[in-house]
Amino acid sequence: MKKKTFPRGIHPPGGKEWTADKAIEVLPPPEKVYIPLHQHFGQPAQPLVKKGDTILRGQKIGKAPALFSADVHASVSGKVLAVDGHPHPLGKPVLAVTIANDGQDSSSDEEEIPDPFSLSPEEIIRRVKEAGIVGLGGAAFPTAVKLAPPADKPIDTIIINGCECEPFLTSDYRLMKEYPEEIISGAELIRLATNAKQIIISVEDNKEDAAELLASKIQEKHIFVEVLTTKYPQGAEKNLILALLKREVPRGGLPFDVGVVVQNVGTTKAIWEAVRFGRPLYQRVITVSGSGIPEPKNLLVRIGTPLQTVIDFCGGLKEGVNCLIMGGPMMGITQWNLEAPIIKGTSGLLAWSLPPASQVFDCIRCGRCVEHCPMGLTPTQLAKYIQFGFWDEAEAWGVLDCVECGCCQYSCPAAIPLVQWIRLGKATISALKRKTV
Amino acid sequence: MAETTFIIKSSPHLRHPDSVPKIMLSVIISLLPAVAASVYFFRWRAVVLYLACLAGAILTEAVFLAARKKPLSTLLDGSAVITGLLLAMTLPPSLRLDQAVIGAVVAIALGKQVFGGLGHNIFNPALVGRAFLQTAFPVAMTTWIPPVTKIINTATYATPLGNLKFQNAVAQHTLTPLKDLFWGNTGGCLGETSALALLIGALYLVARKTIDWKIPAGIILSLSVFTGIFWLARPDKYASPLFHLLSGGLIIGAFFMATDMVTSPITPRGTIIYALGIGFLVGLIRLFGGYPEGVMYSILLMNTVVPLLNRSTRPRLLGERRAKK
Amino acid sequence: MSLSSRMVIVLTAVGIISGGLLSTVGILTRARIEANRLREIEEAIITVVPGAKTNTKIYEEKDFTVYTTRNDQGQIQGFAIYTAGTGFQDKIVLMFGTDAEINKIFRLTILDQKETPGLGAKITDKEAFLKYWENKDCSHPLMLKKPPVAQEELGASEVNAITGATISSEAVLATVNASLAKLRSLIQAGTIQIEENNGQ
Amino acid sequence: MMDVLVPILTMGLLGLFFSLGLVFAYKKLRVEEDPRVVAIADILPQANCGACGYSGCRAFAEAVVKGDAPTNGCPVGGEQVAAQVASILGEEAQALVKKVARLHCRGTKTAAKDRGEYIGVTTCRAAHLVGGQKQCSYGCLGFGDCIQACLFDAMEMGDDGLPRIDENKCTACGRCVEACPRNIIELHPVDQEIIVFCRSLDRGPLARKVCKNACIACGICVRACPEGIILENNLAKIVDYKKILPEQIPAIEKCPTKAIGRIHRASEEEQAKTNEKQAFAP
Amino acid sequence: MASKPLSQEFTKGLWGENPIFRQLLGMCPTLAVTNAVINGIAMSLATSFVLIFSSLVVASIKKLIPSQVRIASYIVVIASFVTMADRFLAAFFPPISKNLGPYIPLIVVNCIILGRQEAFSSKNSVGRSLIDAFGMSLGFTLALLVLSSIREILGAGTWLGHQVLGSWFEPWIIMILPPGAFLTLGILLGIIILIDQKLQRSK
Amino acid sequence: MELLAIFISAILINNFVLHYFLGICPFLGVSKKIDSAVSMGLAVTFVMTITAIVSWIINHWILIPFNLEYLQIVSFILIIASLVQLVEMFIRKSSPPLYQALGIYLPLITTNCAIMGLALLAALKNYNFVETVIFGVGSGVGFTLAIVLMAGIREQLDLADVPEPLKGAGIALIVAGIMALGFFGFSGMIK
Repeated sequence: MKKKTFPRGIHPPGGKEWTADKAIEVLPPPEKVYIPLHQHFGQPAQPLVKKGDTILRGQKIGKAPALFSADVHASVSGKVLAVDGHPHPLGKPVLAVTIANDGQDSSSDEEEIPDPFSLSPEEIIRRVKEAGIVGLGGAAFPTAVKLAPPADKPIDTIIINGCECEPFLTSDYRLMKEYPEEIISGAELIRLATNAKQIIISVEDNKEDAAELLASKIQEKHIFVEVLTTKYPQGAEKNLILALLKREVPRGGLPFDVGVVVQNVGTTKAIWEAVRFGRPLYQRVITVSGSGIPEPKNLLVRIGTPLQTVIDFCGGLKEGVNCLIMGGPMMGITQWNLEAPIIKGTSGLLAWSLPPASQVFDCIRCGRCVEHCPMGLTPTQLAKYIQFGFWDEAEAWGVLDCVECGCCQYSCPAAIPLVQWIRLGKATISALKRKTV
Repeated sequence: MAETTFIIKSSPHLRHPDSVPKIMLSVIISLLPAVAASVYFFRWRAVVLYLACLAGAILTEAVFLAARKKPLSTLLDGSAVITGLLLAMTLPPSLRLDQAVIGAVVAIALGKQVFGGLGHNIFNPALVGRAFLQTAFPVAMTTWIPPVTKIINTATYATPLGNLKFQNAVAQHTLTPLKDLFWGNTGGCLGETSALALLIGALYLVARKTIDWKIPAGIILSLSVFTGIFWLARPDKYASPLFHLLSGGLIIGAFFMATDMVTSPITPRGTIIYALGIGFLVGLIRLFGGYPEGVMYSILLMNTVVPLLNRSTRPRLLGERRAKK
Repeated sequence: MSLSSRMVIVLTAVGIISGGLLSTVGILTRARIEANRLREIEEAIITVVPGAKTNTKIYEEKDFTVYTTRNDQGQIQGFAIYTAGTGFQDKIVLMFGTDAEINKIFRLTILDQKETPGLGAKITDKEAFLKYWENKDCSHPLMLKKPPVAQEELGASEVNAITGATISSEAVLATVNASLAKLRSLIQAGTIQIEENNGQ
Repeated sequence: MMDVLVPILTMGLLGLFFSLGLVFAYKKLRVEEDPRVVAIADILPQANCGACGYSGCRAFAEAVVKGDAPTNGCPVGGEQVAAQVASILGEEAQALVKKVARLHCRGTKTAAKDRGEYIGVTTCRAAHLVGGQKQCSYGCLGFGDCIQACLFDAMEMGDDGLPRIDENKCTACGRCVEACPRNIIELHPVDQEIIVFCRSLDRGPLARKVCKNACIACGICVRACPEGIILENNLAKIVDYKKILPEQIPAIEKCPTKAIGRIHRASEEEQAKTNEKQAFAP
Repeated sequence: MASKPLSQEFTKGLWGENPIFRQLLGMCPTLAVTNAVINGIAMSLATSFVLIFSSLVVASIKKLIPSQVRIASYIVVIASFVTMADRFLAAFFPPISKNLGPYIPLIVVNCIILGRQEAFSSKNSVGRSLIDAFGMSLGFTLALLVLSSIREILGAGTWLGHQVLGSWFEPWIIMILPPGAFLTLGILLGIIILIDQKLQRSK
Repeated sequence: MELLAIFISAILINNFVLHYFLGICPFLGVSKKIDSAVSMGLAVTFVMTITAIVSWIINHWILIPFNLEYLQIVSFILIIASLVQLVEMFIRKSSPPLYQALGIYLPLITTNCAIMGLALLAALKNYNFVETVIFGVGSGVGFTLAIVLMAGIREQLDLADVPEPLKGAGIALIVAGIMALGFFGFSGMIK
């Protein structure tokens, strides 16, 4: 039978062979961690500690001020050196808690629950929220919010997203290979929390072995593993739902509008650990790869570890490296300051040397961006509207629907920075809207 | 150690290896078999016409780039070369050189640069040049010579389509044999005659995915259906679809001109309407119009419709619910 | 005076004054314009029927007018037919003359056309087109010769087409053939009668 | 006789007929338009810049007539237009102090470090989206979005990589203020001379590290004029310009990073020339 | 309002406010009849006649006319003069009349004429209106002359019917056809703006 | 068949804008946005149809019987002017957005050569009543076709790097020229 997938999209080179068979290594906690209080979608957390405080690993150091926000926890035990501005991988310096690691790693983990499956949905969600879990796929959306959709939107299906469609990244793959039981149990917890009927674990066909492994561990009848044809951006929620269930999330809507909750495998594992062991989200698995890294690895890293420490552990940067990316090559963000720390949403760290920028031509209207846009947009037209300031037209042509997956720019023969134009348009249009409201 | 500095840019950080110059180069390569065929059939006349058109096109492009203070490196994208080649291929072999140069200058200046250069033009530049020449020098543009492989005693020579239209060739049983059309052993525009050579290049382009196969397919389909209906009804009066497909500028038009990315729609549905429209118009003009050949006009006419097509055939956004009309 | 009545009065007044003025102009020029029009027809008739002295309009419908012409002895020479047909762009208005038996076309002239300049418009050119129409046998429908050949090689009822402007040539041919057929049928039906005394 | 009478009659009747039609239309279908709107729209500069906050000069005219907008609401036209508009509406012109746009950054090419090579759309807004190519997250990016936005040719890019504003040409339309993604252009009364040339909210050491001319919140200026200047979020802020006394200015200008001080107008030479022309001491 | 010196009132029509190149008015006859210089001249003479006399009349009677029937009255005035021109040409120059066809009657809807009445004659004195009308007429004539010269020379190799280019020249027939009219005027507009920009800069 | 020929010819072959150069002012002025081009086209088609009817009646019932052909110009223009003014007032009253979109060009329909040209050409070509109406509708459709196509192109050119001096009318005229070249393809289709 033909494997499922979604329409359009692209086939970028994989790059996964660099790290696919590298088992997850533990990066020793560094001497100092810098834990930004803003690592998630929504408002920054408010500090709960001050300079000089002695704190334990897992202790809550930042409190979410609003619903769409997440708590922040210490990733090492030790003394608070400062609560101050510190470089952040997403741009401006933000308030961060600097902790001097005392090396004790003494924990403040919450109580363990031997049989988490007997918990009420509210209790599961409470424990997830307490653990400060956010989506680990990259968007860093607070997970507890996702698990509690509005009452009038019943959930029937949980999708566990193991697509990892971004090239080079293998952290989710390693998690599936090394912790299949935890992922399945975590998925079951999500199902219980949302009262859904079935769970689909989706894996692309370039990771068949992981899919087989997962399938072999499943006992329950309502959990399936679905192998999908490899294509980017399969892991984008809306496309994944379309591929698996043939349901279209309405424009401007969210997965729960079609009765679905999507969670990344890393998040699923974190949910398991939070509910079962009361362990907050203070570490995660990242892939460190790219031609600029001498020893590519999959690493379990404490949140707040400076990039420099991570890179040094993988053999430092090679000569001539001029491009450092946090995240995958399609949606990741370029880094320039090695003092910036790893945050909850960091899925990978890639380094390579780029050739001199290729000449940008005027659009030749080849239509490849249209052909490949998974959202059905017309990127070249959008970019031009934005370039010339036709905001109304850009909005009418759906610029706000763009998920910035980068398929258009990847396939553009004229090397036009389409995604940047579109992001500019989205930013300007939202600003204009705020102004008029 | 010097401090490492990093590139700051927006995602994505990967790119497909295809680029504008590579695309243009592949089009040029794909035209070479037909160029070779035309040199074989028309000898030195072909060579000088190619040179004249290329020189006219490239020089005009360079002048405009210089005047607009754009990098001359843009010249290297190869689009001017394609325009020059395509224009030459659609000219009668006996055309005067100065006229060919005028065509090339018009093609680049009025067909392309006044709109802002590559990517901004509305109409296919080569066809603008061709249409200009057709209207400026109607006699010269409709005077044909036979290929050197055919020795004929008359001074003038009709193209297969001219023969069909004006001599009522079907009834007279003087229709050019399909074999000659296929090999190119007949009169006509420089690069249009040899269907075989053009198809070789076209196959390369389709295989390389430089052009969208749906455009030629749509044109061929709609022209075949259109001419087929009339042929089935009156085979004594109308030529077969196959004759129409192989004769005149249809192949070069369908594979190399209608597929010009800049002037064809960017939306998939728009592309299909565009292609069907061209095929239909070709049929309409060839069967009922004043001219024996309609490929050039059809493509130009559909070019004018492209902006509207792009607008009205915007793809459905994921999750978008469109009101039923 | 209210605004409305002022509006009415002013516009009416302007109309009346202009009407008066224009009637003067119209009357002053009418005769001359009419004469111009007649002269044009007159000249055309003389062109297509050589030696015609007088003419009589004997039949008229839209785009088809028939005149009989007489020589200076008052004998009927033949017909001058004013007619029009669709050309490449627009109507081609033309006139041709035949003998009384409608066996021979004397000459053809084009009165109005909007064909492509330099191409289809050559139908007004004597050397390129019109000369082939002189003294043609029209007892059978005329035929177009394409590509053109030397005048000596043309058959009795063959005329040359213009190179590159076959459509325009064909349009003229079709118009002439149709007019001939129409004239014959009109005569057969008795709508047109030619008797020596019927004229003046 | 008929030849003359009939046309006169025809034309007269036609005229009568249509004038009656027009009268009917005029009575039944007329749309009232306030003549004042037309008059004001005529006076306005027709730059349609939107500085007034309306969608163009005509919309502004309508708003003024309705009383939604002040008569001096057109910053481009200045006092002259305001007076004319007011006279149409029969009001006295409200006093209007000329304002000009000013840049709150001294992060010149040499003072502010770059993060690295920037590749992408060369506008400030676009660069700002990826954090900007400057290490400072608050300072001028130097791609000149403001210059592009200016309709009055009042801005140009200086050699130091910062835009310069010609205060004589500036009409305070505010388009540059809108255009700047980092919000470092503000409108000030033209006679305000002391401003803070920095908007960095980074703490001192971090700010100093990325830009030599950054405000490091040392507080020297605050000590010089505690009534007028305060520190807020690691940044000096003028809270009340009127409280800054002329004799305090030298002390304020002791700022170690020159992040606060007197505005540079035109170069000294030009200044001298204008002084000559005006023939009185500044 | 009108405070310009009279000389400027006249010259503005030639360049600064040239009805065709600047105001883009009266494009229909401009494009349609410029395929030969003689047609262009005839058209501009006829247009000038109508423009000047209409301006005269409108400026004289402007006070009598209520603004609601303003346009209708102006049109009648203009149409009367156009009729005169049309009849005159038909009576005395039948070939030209035939060449220009419906375009002489169409002077009545030439935006220049109504535009000048609306914008100028209805607000200014008789003398000033006349000067303005003369200036505009001259500007119109100039534009038509330039355009028709280019088109006739390139399209037929002749100027006013005289052979100016040698027999080597093969006429570009397109120039005397509609596309040639559009293209020539389009390019000419571009060139004029370019020249104007150069002039402005050198000032 | 004759009627079809008149209709097609008016739209494609002897297109008012591209062949007769009639209606160039609105063609250049109102072709910046597709929406307003469509409404302009419809307005013109509507006025043309009415003009065709009314002018035929005036011409054949008044002018010709009384031998007053020389009053054609004056009477036609008066009809058109009043007609347009009525339409304008009507639109202004009934649909202010439409009025806004067409702006000053509605009064310009009065001086739109296309309308007057229609009345004159129909009289010149000696069409009968039905033919005149068909001619009017066809010409209106032809005008609409041309202006909408042009608007589509100009909307696209808004996003193109057209040289500064050619922006606006210059490039529009060049596009019109090339469109006219393209429309030559239909020549000779009506035999």
